[in-house]
Amino acid sequence: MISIQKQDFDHCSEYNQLRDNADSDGAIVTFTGLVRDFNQDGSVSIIDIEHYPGMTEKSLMSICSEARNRWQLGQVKVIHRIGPIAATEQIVFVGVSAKHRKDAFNACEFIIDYLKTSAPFWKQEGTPTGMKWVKSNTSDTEAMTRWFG
Amino acid sequence: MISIQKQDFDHCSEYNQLRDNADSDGAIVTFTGLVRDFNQDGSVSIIDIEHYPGMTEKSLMSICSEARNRWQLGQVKVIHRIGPIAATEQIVFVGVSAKHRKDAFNACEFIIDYLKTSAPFWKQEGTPTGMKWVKSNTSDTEAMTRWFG
Amino acid sequence: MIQIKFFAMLRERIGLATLNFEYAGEKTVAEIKQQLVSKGAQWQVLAEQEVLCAVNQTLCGPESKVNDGDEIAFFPPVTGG
Amino acid sequence: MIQIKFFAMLRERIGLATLNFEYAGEKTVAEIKQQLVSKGAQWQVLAEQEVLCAVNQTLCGPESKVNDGDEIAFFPPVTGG
Repeated sequence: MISIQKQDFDHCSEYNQLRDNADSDGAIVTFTGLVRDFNQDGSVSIIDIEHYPGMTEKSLMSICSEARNRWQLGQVKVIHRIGPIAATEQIVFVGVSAKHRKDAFNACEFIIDYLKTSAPFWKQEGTPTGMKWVKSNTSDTEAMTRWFG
Repeated sequence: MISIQKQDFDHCSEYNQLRDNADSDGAIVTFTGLVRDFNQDGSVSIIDIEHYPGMTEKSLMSICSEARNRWQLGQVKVIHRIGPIAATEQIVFVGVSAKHRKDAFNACEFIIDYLKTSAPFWKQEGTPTGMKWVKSNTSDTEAMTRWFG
Repeated sequence: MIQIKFFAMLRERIGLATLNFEYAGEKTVAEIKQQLVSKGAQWQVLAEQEVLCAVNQTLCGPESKVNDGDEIAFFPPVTGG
Repeated sequence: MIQIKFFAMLRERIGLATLNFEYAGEKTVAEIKQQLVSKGAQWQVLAEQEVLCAVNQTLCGPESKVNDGDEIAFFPPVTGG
Protein backbone atom coordinates (compact mmCIF):
# COMPACT_ATOMS: atom_id res chain seq x y z
CA MET A 1 0.00 0.00 0.00
CA ILE A 2 1.32 3.36 -1.15
CA SER A 3 0.20 6.82 -0.11
CA ILE A 4 1.47 10.15 -1.44
CA GLN A 5 -0.08 12.90 0.64
CA LYS A 6 0.24 16.49 1.78
CA GLN A 7 -1.06 15.94 5.29
CA ASP A 8 0.93 14.41 8.13
CA PHE A 9 0.45 10.73 8.99
CA ASP A 10 -0.30 9.08 12.31
CA HIS A 11 2.47 6.61 13.10
CA CYS A 12 0.31 5.04 15.77
CA SER A 13 -2.55 4.10 13.48
CA GLU A 14 -0.09 2.93 10.79
CA TYR A 15 1.53 0.56 13.29
CA ASN A 16 -1.85 -0.64 14.51
CA GLN A 17 -2.97 -1.42 10.97
CA LEU A 18 0.20 -3.40 10.31
CA ARG A 19 -0.33 -5.30 13.53
CA ASP A 20 -4.04 -5.95 13.02
CA ASN A 21 -3.23 -7.56 9.67
CA ALA A 22 -0.03 -9.27 10.78
CA ASP A 23 -1.74 -12.69 11.09
CA SER A 24 1.11 -15.12 11.66
CA ASP A 25 3.87 -12.54 11.32
CA GLY A 26 6.28 -12.38 14.23
CA ALA A 27 8.06 -9.15 13.34
CA ILE A 28 7.16 -5.56 12.49
CA VAL A 29 9.85 -3.08 11.46
CA THR A 30 9.08 0.59 10.87
CA PHE A 31 11.24 3.39 9.50
CA THR A 32 10.24 7.02 9.88
CA GLY A 33 12.15 9.89 8.30
CA LEU A 34 11.92 13.29 10.02
CA VAL A 35 12.90 16.71 8.69
CA ARG A 36 16.19 17.48 10.38
CA ASP A 37 16.63 20.98 11.72
CA PHE A 38 20.15 21.29 10.32
CA ASN A 39 22.06 20.40 7.19
CA GLN A 40 25.63 20.87 5.97
CA ASP A 41 25.04 24.59 5.36
CA GLY A 42 23.23 25.56 8.55
CA SER A 43 19.82 25.45 10.10
CA VAL A 44 16.69 24.42 8.22
CA SER A 45 13.23 25.70 9.12
CA ILE A 46 11.13 24.09 6.41
CA ILE A 47 11.39 21.87 3.36
CA ASP A 48 9.21 21.69 0.27
CA ILE A 49 8.83 18.49 -1.74
CA GLU A 50 7.94 18.34 -5.43
CA HIS A 51 7.14 15.05 -7.14
CA TYR A 52 6.16 13.58 -10.49
CA PRO A 53 2.51 12.53 -10.12
CA GLY A 54 1.90 9.15 -11.68
CA MET A 55 5.53 8.12 -11.89
CA THR A 56 5.85 8.44 -8.11
CA GLU A 57 3.15 5.87 -7.44
CA LYS A 58 4.42 3.61 -10.22
CA SER A 59 7.97 3.69 -8.90
CA LEU A 60 6.93 3.00 -5.28
CA MET A 61 4.72 0.10 -6.40
CA SER A 62 7.63 -1.33 -8.32
CA ILE A 63 9.97 -0.96 -5.31
CA CYS A 64 7.49 -2.77 -3.06
CA SER A 65 6.96 -5.60 -5.49
CA GLU A 66 10.74 -6.01 -5.86
CA ALA A 67 10.91 -6.28 -2.03
CA ARG A 68 8.17 -8.93 -2.10
CA ASN A 69 10.15 -10.87 -4.71
CA ARG A 70 13.21 -10.87 -2.51
CA TRP A 71 11.73 -11.61 0.91
CA GLN A 72 8.72 -13.32 2.45
CA LEU A 73 6.62 -10.39 3.66
CA GLY A 74 3.22 -9.83 5.23
CA GLN A 75 2.09 -6.20 5.15
CA VAL A 76 4.00 -3.41 3.41
CA LYS A 77 3.09 0.26 3.76
CA VAL A 78 4.86 3.30 2.31
CA ILE A 79 3.77 6.90 2.93
CA HIS A 80 5.59 9.91 1.47
CA ARG A 81 4.53 13.49 2.07
CA ILE A 82 4.71 16.26 -0.54
CA GLY A 83 4.52 20.04 -0.33
CA PRO A 84 5.83 22.17 2.54
CA ILE A 85 6.89 20.36 5.74
CA ALA A 86 8.30 22.04 8.85
CA ALA A 87 11.54 21.03 10.60
CA THR A 88 11.17 18.01 12.95
CA GLU A 89 7.96 16.87 11.19
CA GLN A 90 7.54 13.40 9.67
CA ILE A 91 8.31 13.06 5.92
CA VAL A 92 8.26 9.37 5.12
CA PHE A 93 7.11 6.08 6.64
CA VAL A 94 7.97 2.52 5.67
CA GLY A 95 6.36 -0.30 7.66
CA VAL A 96 6.83 -4.01 7.02
CA SER A 97 5.59 -7.13 8.78
CA ALA A 98 7.03 -10.59 8.17
CA LYS A 99 7.20 -14.05 9.70
CA HIS A 100 10.92 -13.58 10.34
CA ARG A 101 12.60 -10.42 11.56
CA LYS A 102 15.49 -10.59 9.10
CA ASP A 103 13.05 -10.32 6.18
CA ALA A 104 11.26 -7.38 7.80
CA PHE A 105 14.54 -5.51 8.45
CA ASN A 106 15.90 -6.18 4.97
CA ALA A 107 12.72 -5.19 3.17
CA CYS A 108 12.22 -2.01 5.20
CA GLU A 109 15.78 -0.81 4.62
CA PHE A 110 15.74 -1.86 0.96
CA ILE A 111 12.54 0.11 0.32
CA ILE A 112 13.82 3.34 1.85
CA ASP A 113 17.24 2.97 0.17
CA TYR A 114 15.59 2.34 -3.18
CA LEU A 115 13.07 5.17 -2.70
CA LYS A 116 15.90 7.62 -1.93
CA THR A 117 17.67 6.87 -5.21
CA SER A 118 14.85 6.20 -7.65
CA ALA A 119 11.46 7.61 -6.61
CA PRO A 120 10.85 11.00 -8.29
CA PHE A 121 10.80 13.40 -5.34
CA TRP A 122 12.85 16.61 -5.12
CA LYS A 123 13.41 18.52 -1.95
CA GLN A 124 14.04 22.21 -1.33
CA GLU A 125 15.27 23.43 2.02
CA GLY A 126 14.38 26.80 3.49
CA THR A 127 17.58 28.27 4.88
CA PRO A 128 18.32 31.75 6.24
CA THR A 129 19.30 32.70 2.66
CA GLY A 130 16.17 31.32 0.96
CA MET A 131 14.93 28.05 -0.56
CA LYS A 132 17.65 25.81 -1.97
CA TRP A 133 17.36 22.58 -3.95
CA VAL A 134 18.95 19.73 -2.03
CA LYS A 135 21.80 17.95 -3.82
CA SER A 136 21.63 14.19 -4.13
CA ASN A 137 23.72 12.25 -1.71
CA THR A 138 26.47 9.84 -2.72
CA SER A 139 25.95 7.85 0.50
CA ASP A 140 22.39 7.13 -0.70
CA THR A 141 23.74 5.79 -3.98
CA GLU A 142 26.20 3.62 -2.08
CA ALA A 143 23.41 2.34 0.19
CA MET A 144 21.48 1.34 -2.91
CA THR A 145 24.27 -0.40 -4.80
CA ARG A 146 24.80 -2.72 -1.83
CA TRP A 147 21.46 -4.41 -2.67
CA PHE A 148 22.65 -5.22 -6.18
CA GLY A 149 26.08 -6.67 -5.28
CA MET B 1 16.59 2.87 28.49
CA ILE B 2 15.68 -0.70 29.43
CA SER B 3 12.41 -2.06 30.72
CA ILE B 4 11.64 -5.64 31.79
CA GLN B 5 7.95 -5.87 32.50
CA LYS B 6 4.98 -8.20 32.78
CA GLN B 7 2.44 -5.80 31.31
CA ASP B 8 2.04 -5.03 27.62
CA PHE B 9 3.59 -1.87 26.18
CA ASP B 10 2.05 0.89 24.09
CA HIS B 11 3.95 1.13 20.79
CA CYS B 12 2.37 4.49 20.13
CA SER B 13 3.67 6.17 23.27
CA GLU B 14 7.09 4.52 22.81
CA TYR B 15 7.35 5.99 19.31
CA ASN B 16 6.17 9.39 20.52
CA GLN B 17 8.79 9.43 23.25
CA LEU B 18 11.53 8.59 20.77
CA ARG B 19 10.29 11.34 18.49
CA ASP B 20 9.89 13.97 21.21
CA ASN B 21 13.51 13.42 22.17
CA ALA B 22 14.85 12.97 18.67
CA ASP B 23 16.26 16.54 18.53
CA SER B 24 18.28 16.63 15.34
CA ASP B 25 17.78 12.96 14.49
CA GLY B 26 16.40 12.33 11.02
CA ALA B 27 15.55 8.64 11.40
CA ILE B 28 13.59 6.44 13.77
CA VAL B 29 13.60 2.65 13.36
CA THR B 30 11.45 0.37 15.50
CA PHE B 31 11.33 -3.40 15.77
CA THR B 32 8.44 -5.18 17.47
CA GLY B 33 8.36 -8.92 18.10
CA LEU B 34 4.94 -10.55 18.33
CA VAL B 35 4.02 -14.01 19.63
CA ARG B 36 3.38 -16.07 16.53
CA ASP B 37 0.34 -18.33 16.59
CA PHE B 38 2.26 -21.26 15.11
CA ASN B 39 5.65 -22.93 15.41
CA GLN B 40 7.32 -25.94 13.81
CA ASP B 41 5.22 -28.35 15.88
CA GLY B 42 1.80 -26.80 15.48
CA SER B 43 -0.32 -24.03 16.89
CA VAL B 44 0.67 -21.96 19.91
CA SER B 45 -1.90 -20.35 22.19
CA ILE B 46 0.38 -18.79 24.81
CA ILE B 47 4.02 -18.45 25.77
CA ASP B 48 5.63 -18.00 29.17
CA ILE B 49 8.95 -16.20 29.60
CA GLU B 50 11.35 -16.79 32.48
CA HIS B 51 14.38 -14.57 33.00
CA TYR B 52 17.36 -14.06 35.29
CA PRO B 53 16.59 -10.91 37.29
CA GLY B 54 19.66 -8.70 37.57
CA MET B 55 21.59 -10.34 34.77
CA THR B 56 18.84 -9.49 32.29
CA GLU B 57 19.12 -5.76 32.92
CA LYS B 58 22.93 -5.94 32.99
CA SER B 59 23.07 -7.78 29.70
CA LEU B 60 20.63 -5.42 27.93
CA MET B 61 22.55 -2.38 29.21
CA SER B 62 25.74 -3.87 27.87
CA ILE B 63 24.13 -4.59 24.46
CA CYS B 64 22.88 -0.99 24.21
CA SER B 65 26.22 0.48 25.14
CA GLU B 66 27.96 -1.73 22.58
CA ALA B 67 25.49 -0.36 19.98
CA ARG B 68 26.32 3.19 21.05
CA ASN B 69 30.03 2.40 20.64
CA ARG B 70 29.47 1.21 17.10
CA TRP B 71 27.04 3.83 15.74
CA GLN B 72 26.08 7.45 16.35
CA LEU B 73 22.69 7.15 18.04
CA GLY B 74 20.14 9.44 19.65
CA GLN B 75 17.54 7.61 21.73
CA VAL B 76 17.61 3.86 22.39
CA LYS B 77 14.74 2.00 24.06
CA VAL B 78 14.42 -1.74 24.75
CA ILE B 79 11.35 -3.35 26.35
CA HIS B 80 11.06 -7.09 26.98
CA ARG B 81 8.04 -8.71 28.56
CA ILE B 82 8.20 -11.64 31.00
CA GLY B 83 5.60 -14.11 32.30
CA PRO B 84 2.64 -15.43 30.30
CA ILE B 85 1.86 -13.74 26.95
CA ALA B 86 -0.96 -14.76 24.60
CA ALA B 87 -0.51 -15.50 20.87
CA THR B 88 -0.37 -12.36 18.64
CA GLU B 89 0.57 -10.15 21.62
CA GLN B 90 3.70 -7.98 21.67
CA ILE B 91 6.81 -9.49 23.35
CA VAL B 92 9.69 -7.17 22.64
CA PHE B 93 10.32 -3.63 21.39
CA VAL B 94 13.54 -2.03 20.18
CA GLY B 95 13.40 1.63 19.13
CA VAL B 96 16.36 3.71 17.95
CA SER B 97 16.69 7.26 16.68
CA ALA B 98 19.76 8.54 14.86
CA LYS B 99 20.93 11.36 12.63
CA HIS B 100 21.38 8.89 9.77
CA ARG B 101 19.05 6.04 8.88
CA LYS B 102 21.84 3.51 8.33
CA ASP B 103 22.95 3.88 11.95
CA ALA B 104 19.37 3.51 13.20
CA PHE B 105 18.77 0.34 11.12
CA ASN B 106 22.09 -1.21 12.10
CA ALA B 107 21.70 -0.50 15.81
CA CYS B 108 18.09 -1.72 15.96
CA GLU B 109 18.89 -5.00 14.22
CA PHE B 110 22.11 -5.48 16.19
CA ILE B 111 20.30 -5.03 19.51
CA ILE B 112 17.58 -7.59 18.73
CA ASP B 113 20.10 -10.07 17.25
CA TYR B 114 22.33 -9.70 20.31
CA LEU B 115 19.39 -9.93 22.73
CA LYS B 116 18.22 -13.17 21.08
CA THR B 117 21.56 -14.88 21.62
CA SER B 118 22.81 -13.45 24.92
CA ALA B 119 20.09 -11.95 27.13
CA PRO B 120 18.95 -14.50 29.76
CA PHE B 121 15.32 -15.13 28.75
CA TRP B 122 13.80 -18.58 28.25
CA LYS B 123 10.52 -19.21 26.53
CA GLN B 124 7.96 -21.98 26.95
CA GLU B 125 5.21 -22.45 24.41
CA GLY B 126 1.76 -23.72 25.29
CA THR B 127 0.86 -26.31 22.66
CA PRO B 128 -2.08 -28.73 22.49
CA THR B 129 0.15 -31.23 24.38
CA GLY B 130 1.23 -28.84 27.16
CA MET B 131 4.00 -26.31 27.86
CA LYS B 132 7.28 -26.97 26.04
CA TRP B 133 10.63 -25.22 26.37
CA VAL B 134 11.60 -23.59 23.10
CA LYS B 135 14.89 -24.75 21.60
CA SER B 136 17.44 -22.13 20.65
CA ASN B 137 17.63 -21.27 17.02
CA THR B 138 20.77 -21.67 14.90
CA SER B 139 19.58 -18.87 12.59
CA ASP B 140 19.74 -16.53 15.59
CA THR B 141 23.34 -17.55 16.24
CA GLU B 142 24.18 -16.95 12.60
CA ALA B 143 22.47 -13.54 12.71
CA MET B 144 24.67 -12.66 15.67
CA THR B 145 28.02 -13.85 14.33
CA ARG B 146 27.57 -11.57 11.30
CA TRP B 147 28.15 -8.57 13.61
CA PHE B 148 31.52 -9.94 14.70
CA GLY B 149 32.92 -10.76 11.27
CA MET C 1 3.71 14.35 -30.84
CA ILE C 2 5.46 13.60 -27.58
CA GLN C 3 4.99 15.34 -24.26
CA ILE C 4 8.13 16.38 -22.37
CA LYS C 5 8.01 17.24 -18.67
CA PHE C 6 10.60 19.00 -16.53
CA PHE C 7 10.87 18.90 -12.77
CA ALA C 8 12.48 20.71 -9.87
CA MET C 9 15.52 22.84 -10.70
CA LEU C 10 15.25 21.97 -14.42
CA ARG C 11 11.65 23.19 -14.50
CA GLU C 12 12.72 26.45 -12.84
CA ARG C 13 15.76 27.06 -15.02
CA ILE C 14 14.05 26.18 -18.29
CA GLY C 15 10.93 28.05 -17.24
CA LEU C 16 8.59 25.31 -18.46
CA ALA C 17 6.84 22.38 -16.79
CA THR C 18 5.53 20.73 -19.95
CA LEU C 19 6.39 20.95 -23.63
CA ASN C 20 4.46 19.37 -26.49
CA PHE C 21 7.01 18.43 -29.09
CA GLU C 22 6.38 17.58 -32.72
CA TYR C 23 7.91 14.19 -33.21
CA ALA C 24 8.22 11.54 -35.85
CA GLY C 25 10.86 8.92 -36.16
CA GLU C 26 13.08 6.91 -33.93
CA LYS C 27 15.25 9.17 -31.84
CA THR C 28 16.90 8.25 -28.57
CA VAL C 29 16.50 10.13 -25.29
CA ALA C 30 20.01 11.53 -25.75
CA GLU C 31 19.17 12.84 -29.21
CA ILE C 32 16.03 14.54 -27.98
CA LYS C 33 17.95 16.12 -25.15
CA GLN C 34 20.56 17.41 -27.63
CA GLN C 35 17.81 18.86 -29.80
CA LEU C 36 16.42 20.73 -26.77
CA VAL C 37 19.85 22.04 -25.78
CA SER C 38 20.26 23.55 -29.27
CA LYS C 39 17.07 25.61 -28.79
CA GLY C 40 18.77 28.36 -26.79
CA ALA C 41 20.36 29.70 -23.65
CA GLN C 42 17.88 28.59 -21.00
CA TRP C 43 18.13 24.98 -22.25
CA GLN C 44 21.86 24.70 -21.51
CA VAL C 45 21.05 23.46 -18.02
CA LEU C 46 20.18 20.10 -19.61
CA ALA C 47 23.78 19.73 -20.74
CA GLU C 48 25.49 21.32 -17.76
CA GLN C 49 24.49 18.98 -14.98
CA GLU C 50 23.46 15.42 -14.24
CA VAL C 51 20.01 14.86 -15.74
CA LEU C 52 17.87 11.75 -15.36
CA CYS C 53 15.23 10.74 -17.86
CA ALA C 54 12.01 8.74 -17.67
CA VAL C 55 10.06 7.43 -20.64
CA ASN C 56 6.43 6.68 -19.85
CA GLN C 57 7.19 7.14 -16.16
CA THR C 58 10.01 4.60 -16.00
CA LEU C 59 13.68 5.59 -15.54
CA CYS C 60 15.62 5.08 -18.79
CA GLY C 61 19.17 5.30 -20.02
CA PRO C 62 20.27 7.79 -22.75
CA GLU C 63 20.08 5.17 -25.52
CA SER C 64 16.40 4.36 -24.93
CA LYS C 65 14.22 4.80 -28.02
CA VAL C 66 11.36 7.28 -27.91
CA ASN C 67 8.15 6.53 -29.83
CA ASP C 68 5.42 8.87 -30.97
CA GLY C 69 2.92 9.36 -28.14
CA ASP C 70 5.44 8.73 -25.36
CA GLU C 71 5.65 10.82 -22.21
CA ILE C 72 9.24 11.90 -21.60
CA ALA C 73 10.55 13.57 -18.42
CA PHE C 74 13.87 15.18 -17.57
CA PHE C 75 14.80 15.88 -13.97
CA PRO C 76 17.72 16.16 -11.55
CA PRO C 77 18.83 13.20 -9.38
CA VAL C 78 16.03 12.52 -6.91
CA THR C 79 16.23 13.67 -3.29
CA GLY C 80 13.14 12.30 -1.53
CA GLY C 81 12.85 10.34 1.67
CA MET D 1 30.45 -20.00 50.01
CA ILE D 2 29.16 -19.46 46.49
CA GLN D 3 25.58 -19.24 45.33
CA ILE D 4 24.58 -21.31 42.29
CA LYS D 5 21.41 -20.57 40.34
CA PHE D 6 19.61 -22.72 37.78
CA PHE D 7 17.09 -21.53 35.20
CA ALA D 8 14.42 -22.84 32.87
CA MET D 9 14.64 -26.53 31.96
CA LEU D 10 17.73 -27.00 34.19
CA ARG D 11 15.85 -25.61 37.20
CA GLU D 12 12.96 -27.99 36.52
CA ARG D 13 15.08 -31.09 35.93
CA ILE D 14 17.40 -30.50 38.89
CA GLY D 15 14.48 -29.46 41.07
CA LEU D 16 16.32 -26.48 42.53
CA ALA D 17 16.44 -22.76 41.74
CA THR D 18 19.29 -21.88 44.08
CA LEU D 19 22.02 -23.82 45.83
CA ASN D 20 24.41 -22.48 48.44
CA PHE D 21 27.65 -24.29 47.94
CA GLU D 22 30.55 -24.57 50.36
CA TYR D 23 33.53 -23.36 48.46
CA ALA D 24 37.17 -22.58 48.99
CA GLY D 25 39.89 -22.58 46.41
CA GLU D 26 40.28 -21.79 42.78
CA LYS D 27 38.09 -24.01 40.71
CA THR D 28 36.89 -23.30 37.20
CA VAL D 29 33.28 -23.23 36.09
CA ALA D 30 33.83 -26.60 34.35
CA GLU D 31 35.17 -28.16 37.56
CA ILE D 32 32.22 -26.92 39.60
CA LYS D 33 29.83 -28.28 36.99
CA GLN D 34 31.60 -31.66 37.14
CA GLN D 35 31.34 -31.69 40.92
CA LEU D 36 27.57 -31.08 40.66
CA VAL D 37 27.14 -33.83 38.06
CA SER D 38 28.76 -36.32 40.46
CA LYS D 39 26.10 -35.57 43.12
CA GLY D 40 23.50 -37.89 41.62
CA ALA D 41 20.95 -38.74 38.96
CA GLN D 42 19.02 -35.50 38.68
CA TRP D 43 22.25 -33.59 38.09
CA GLN D 44 23.09 -35.50 34.89
CA VAL D 45 21.16 -32.93 32.86
CA LEU D 46 24.13 -30.59 33.33
CA ALA D 47 26.32 -33.01 31.37
CA GLU D 48 23.75 -34.17 28.84
CA GLN D 49 22.96 -30.96 27.03
CA GLU D 50 24.36 -27.58 26.08
CA VAL D 51 24.66 -25.52 29.26
CA LEU D 52 25.69 -21.87 29.47
CA CYS D 53 27.25 -20.33 32.55
CA ALA D 54 27.36 -16.85 34.03
CA VAL D 55 29.67 -15.71 36.81
CA ASN D 56 28.41 -12.62 38.62
CA GLN D 57 25.75 -12.16 35.94
CA THR D 58 28.15 -12.14 33.00
CA LEU D 59 28.38 -14.99 30.46
CA CYS D 60 31.59 -16.97 30.96
CA GLY D 61 33.47 -19.78 29.29
CA PRO D 62 34.17 -23.13 31.05
CA GLU D 63 37.71 -22.14 32.03
CA SER D 64 36.65 -19.04 34.00
CA LYS D 65 37.85 -19.03 37.61
CA VAL D 66 35.29 -18.90 40.39
CA ASN D 67 36.10 -17.01 43.59
CA ASP D 68 34.55 -17.30 47.02
CA GLY D 69 31.45 -15.10 47.20
CA ASP D 70 30.69 -15.30 43.47
CA GLU D 71 27.22 -15.82 42.06
CA ILE D 72 27.23 -18.63 39.48
CA ALA D 73 24.36 -19.54 37.17
CA PHE D 74 23.80 -22.47 34.84
CA PHE D 75 21.12 -22.31 32.15
CA PRO D 76 20.16 -23.55 28.67
CA PRO D 77 20.87 -21.45 25.57
CA VAL D 78 18.66 -18.37 25.75
CA THR D 79 15.43 -18.07 23.75
CA GLY D 80 14.10 -14.57 24.38
CA GLY D 81 12.98 -11.93 21.92
